[in-house]
Amino acid sequence: MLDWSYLGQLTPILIKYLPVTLGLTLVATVLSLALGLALALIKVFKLPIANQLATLYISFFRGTPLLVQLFLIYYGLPQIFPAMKAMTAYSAAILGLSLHFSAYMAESMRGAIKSVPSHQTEAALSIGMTLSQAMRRIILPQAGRAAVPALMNNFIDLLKSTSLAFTLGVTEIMAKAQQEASSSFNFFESFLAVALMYWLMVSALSWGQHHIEKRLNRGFA
Amino acid sequence: MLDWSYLGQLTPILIKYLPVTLGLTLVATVLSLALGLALALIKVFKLPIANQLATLYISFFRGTPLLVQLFLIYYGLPQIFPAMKAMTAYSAAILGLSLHFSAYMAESMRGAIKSVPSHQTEAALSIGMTLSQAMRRIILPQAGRAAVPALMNNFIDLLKSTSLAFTLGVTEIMAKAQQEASSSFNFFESFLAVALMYWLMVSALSWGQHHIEKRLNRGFA
Amino acid sequence: DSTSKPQADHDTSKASTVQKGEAIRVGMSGSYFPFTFSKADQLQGFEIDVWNELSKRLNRPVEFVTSNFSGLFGMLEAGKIDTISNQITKTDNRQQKYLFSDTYVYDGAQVVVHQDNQDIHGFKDLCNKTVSVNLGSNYEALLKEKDVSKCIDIKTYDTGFEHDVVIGRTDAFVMDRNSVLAVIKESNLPLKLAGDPIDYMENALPFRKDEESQALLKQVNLSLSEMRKDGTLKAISEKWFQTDISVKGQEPQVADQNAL
Amino acid sequence: MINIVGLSKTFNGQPVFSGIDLTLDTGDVVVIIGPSGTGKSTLLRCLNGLEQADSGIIELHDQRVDLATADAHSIRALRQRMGFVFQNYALFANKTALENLTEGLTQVQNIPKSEALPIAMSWLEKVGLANKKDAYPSELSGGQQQRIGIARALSQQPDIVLFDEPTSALDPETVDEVLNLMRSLALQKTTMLVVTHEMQFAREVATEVVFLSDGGIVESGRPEDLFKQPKDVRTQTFLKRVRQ
Amino acid sequence: MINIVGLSKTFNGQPVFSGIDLTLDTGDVVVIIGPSGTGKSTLLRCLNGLEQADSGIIELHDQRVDLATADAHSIRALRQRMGFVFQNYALFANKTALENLTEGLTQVQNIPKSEALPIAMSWLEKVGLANKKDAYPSELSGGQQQRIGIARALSQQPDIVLFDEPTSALDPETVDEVLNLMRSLALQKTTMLVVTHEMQFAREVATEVVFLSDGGIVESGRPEDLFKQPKDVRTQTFLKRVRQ
Ligand SMILES: Nc1ncnc2c1ncn2[C@@H]1O[C@H](COP(=O)(O)OP(=O)(O)OP(=O)(O)O)[C@@H](O)[C@H]1O
Ligand SMILES: Nc1ncnc2c1ncn2[C@@H]1O[C@H](COP(=O)(O)OP(=O)(O)OP(=O)(O)O)[C@@H](O)[C@H]1O
Ligand SMILES: [Mg+2]
Ligand SMILES: [Mg+2]
Repeated sequence: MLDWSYLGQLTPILIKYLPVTLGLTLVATVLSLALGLALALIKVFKLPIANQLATLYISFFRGTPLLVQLFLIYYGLPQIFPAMKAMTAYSAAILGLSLHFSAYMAESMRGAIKSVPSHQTEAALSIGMTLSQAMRRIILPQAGRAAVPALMNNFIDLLKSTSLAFTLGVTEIMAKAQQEASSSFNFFESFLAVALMYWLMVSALSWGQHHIEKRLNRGFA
Repeated sequence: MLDWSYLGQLTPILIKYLPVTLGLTLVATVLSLALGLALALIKVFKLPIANQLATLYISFFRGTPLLVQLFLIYYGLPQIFPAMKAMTAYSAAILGLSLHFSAYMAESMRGAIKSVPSHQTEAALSIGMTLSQAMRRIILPQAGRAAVPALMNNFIDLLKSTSLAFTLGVTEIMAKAQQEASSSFNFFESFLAVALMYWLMVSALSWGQHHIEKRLNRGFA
Repeated sequence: DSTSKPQADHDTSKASTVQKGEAIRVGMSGSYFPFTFSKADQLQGFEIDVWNELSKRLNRPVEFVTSNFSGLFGMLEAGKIDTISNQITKTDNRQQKYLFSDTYVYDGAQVVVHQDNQDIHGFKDLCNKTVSVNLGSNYEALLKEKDVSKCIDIKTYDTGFEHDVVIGRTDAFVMDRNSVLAVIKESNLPLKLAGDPIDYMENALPFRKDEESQALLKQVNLSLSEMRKDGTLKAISEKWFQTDISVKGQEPQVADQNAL
Repeated sequence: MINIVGLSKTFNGQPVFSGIDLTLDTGDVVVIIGPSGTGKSTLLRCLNGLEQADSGIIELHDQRVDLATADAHSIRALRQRMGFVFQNYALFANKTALENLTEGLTQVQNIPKSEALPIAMSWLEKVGLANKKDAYPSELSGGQQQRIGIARALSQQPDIVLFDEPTSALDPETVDEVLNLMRSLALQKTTMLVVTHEMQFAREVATEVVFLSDGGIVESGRPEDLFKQPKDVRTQTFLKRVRQ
Repeated sequence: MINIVGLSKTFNGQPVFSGIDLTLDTGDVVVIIGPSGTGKSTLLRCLNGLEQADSGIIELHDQRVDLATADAHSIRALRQRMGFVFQNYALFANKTALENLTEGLTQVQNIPKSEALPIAMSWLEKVGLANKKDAYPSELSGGQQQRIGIARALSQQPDIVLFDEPTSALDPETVDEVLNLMRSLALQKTTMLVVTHEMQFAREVATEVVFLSDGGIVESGRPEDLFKQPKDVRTQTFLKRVRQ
């Protein structure tokens, strides 16, 4: 039923495009973690105006499909800001993924920070620490541990969402699978191969998460 | 800068396609809730073989992009099971969305069931209830309440994901926005309009969630 | 005429006269101006007119199914549609896999650049340039075949690539000449043709290689040649292109850009 | 008469206790004391079938249940004759005070709701909380919750009530409101098996005090004897540490 | 000498207490008792700046701080001279026992790590937990955690240590291990302000017992006087309820 020999030919071709998928994932993850942390802190400390803006930002990027955001960034924004014409599809994909997932990660991190009992902050203050010392040395390290499962889910969603980058013309594994399918007409095999590839990556990540959590959980029986 | 009159023409057109988006969302939500609950119960009770199968199922549907799953279901499966050729694009989109999000909802519900303290089950058993009575009358009602925030996130993700149905040829608001853009060349306006439409729906949902939670939280200070 | 209502299933437009028989399901992108596109929620264009006429002659209703271009061949393969009416070019590769109707449009693969572009005058100038094409279309294969020195940076898109050239993000795109002329005329986009078409193409309707399709294909071919004979095809063609794109001979020559 | 014979339990190969024998006559109040981690809770949980014992038999008047092998059905029958009061109250969080009591009556004993309601109300009155019948557990103080926990156990008309440290989660000021309720139950000849650290209560109310330690019953006896003249050195050390 | 003058606090317009005055000489052990919800914790938290008082001044030897208006800087200076021991220990969960002590020394007092370590170790030895220096809080029993909580407060060399019910989260058997430590601190003339329900401890160790209720200090005095002959009827009721 399945054309195994075609699967055999396709796999090495797809593997050649894996670095694009992984590159998008890694760069966007780093950016959205950084942006997400900033947003989370703004919301935790309820910084005057910034808090409202962060709420709006998070609401918009969580409230609209990534596909629409990618289109808006790549085709729409340059109509308004001509300077953005220089942006490559790859950069646009990274920008879109980062903005979108920073909103999700901000919520994950905010939840984690709030999950650290308030007496931990109070204990830090009671020995004379500043609020910023308390955050850096006591709260964030504990929140980091609590945030791992939720962030890992965001990370996995981000990895899977790189498959939308093909709509902007970035050739990653999903685009390649479609291109190959359109000339070979082996649709099922092509999509199966790309599904298995994602599944493998996600499974590897979940396995890694398990080990990270185990290590981080020392001291948190 | 923005072509407001075009936005004015486009909006009523998009609204005509809103029922497709909402229909997909509602039917898929009901199906994935039902399927997700079954999976969650299988995992909570660790039913022998079913437990392993459920784990595999959840891992696959969470581990691969929805886009790939939709392709596999609509274009791939009929190559293997000719009987599935009769499936319409709409059914395939619903099937794909339901399978995909049932995996997410199963995890949300499993987490919620596990969050009910074990002494609640023990108290129910101690007065002579069967395990199934304890589940139905004590655990699930409490878990239902605990599951609302996570399920609402899944629901919002599902709503946004209906925009992928266009890949199967279901014309919902996203598809219509693209088609209109192709003749008007007003890409920014088209995508903006569709973004706002999603944002509005998601905001309405979040508002609804807030009220549902308030009602459910009676008895859980 | 064609009307289009939002429906649970497909974006369908039915021929005006009620007809007996099972509907012919015709796949198209719905975003290929002026062949198939949506304006004020009306699916319209050259392909729509052709099929409404075919529907009358075959005495069978027709159902238009729109999907991302990248999904169309999957649908055909999976039996979700009976044919694709989206200016599909007959290629060797495709002909091995599918049955094609008689050619109903003659066209050229055209390099298109921004109006202000001064260095690209044809295929020969594409080396080291970024060229965009539609994902899943034949132009990607065509470019690769012609690009013997492998120096063209090809990008594949699902939608919106004309815009990328306008924005200046990519240097050129390759598309069929007929629709480019219509796009330039209708949209006022600052685009121009760069040199002669790099290839001449015959566009037709692909069908699956099975018995049922074979019967349908025969009927379609019959009706197409009738339409060609009685001038219907020419009329539809001139309605959208001011010229007859359905006959060989009339195939595009080097562009006279001042005429645009 | 309630007879417990040869009760043993191991966790992951580690024995918690073994060969425990205990006898209670109707109206007896047996208090179990002992160091933390000795298995006091585990003992009560095995009797109620919340943990499966490795061996052990319980005879509850006419019913005889092998705690190591009993099936779900006979465990359920046993539980209906045995009330359990939890350290953390464990009231059903999604039910009001009244519903916490009617739940067992209507769902387990299949009493029609119209009959169950007055029964439940009369128990709420007995623990002095009739006015809180529509309150949810989270709206009640710890002492009030525990009194309802006791009423829930009693409303099923059990032959014996097991108490696992019923006051140790309470505010110091509300401990007495629960102990006083238990005192009055004792006066009404309710058969009770109580794990507690409240030595004063044990001294006043217990018919027998059992000191559990190191995997078994070290000694037991009437409270006046055991508290004044503990025989075993372990009992002496323990009683000294838990100041009276 | 430590002087607290005119301390008042309201929550959402509801006064918790007002006009509290308290004086402690060096080496004094003042025990605050009172019903639940009276504001005992709030009082300590206001002194430490964890809650902002509505009015009130604290004089700590030479330093005078207006608790209602002080800026972050002077609150921080005050906290460095005041240890706080929490009911739930509140050890830093991401730090080992030793790091819980060095954290304040190196981060707040800017003592180099090489000097901070022996200081911290000496305090761990004083509370008898030198062998647990690398354990995380979750790996320690409640009593051990609280002893480290006390060591953490003391290692900053404060002028006074505030205790908020330091034993009420502990197992009955481990209460004494913490109370004994506090007894020895009293003998070493550590100035302490202690909220507790342990009347026996108050009777033995307190230089003064303060009964807080209904928004203010109802009465105070030497333990032998206050426990034997409480003047106010509210004190009498309270002492009867919390059995001694
Ligand atoms: N589910 C379990 N799995 C493994 N070990 C357990 C389990 N439950 C209890 N134990 C162990 O069994 C022993 C007895 O525990 P148990 O809770 O019965 O003691 P206890 O006497 O009630 O103590 P406490 O006074 O602290 O309530 C302990 O060593 C405990 O760690
Ligand atoms: N952050 C807060 N916001 C509003 N009200 C509060 C807050 N903290 C405490 N209260 C209220 O202030 C009053 C005093 O509380 P506090 O915790 O100081 O009492 P307490 O004497 O320590 O009681 P306990 O013996 O139970 O510890 C209570 O009525 C409490 O509900
Ligand atoms: Mg116990
Ligand atoms: Mg308090």
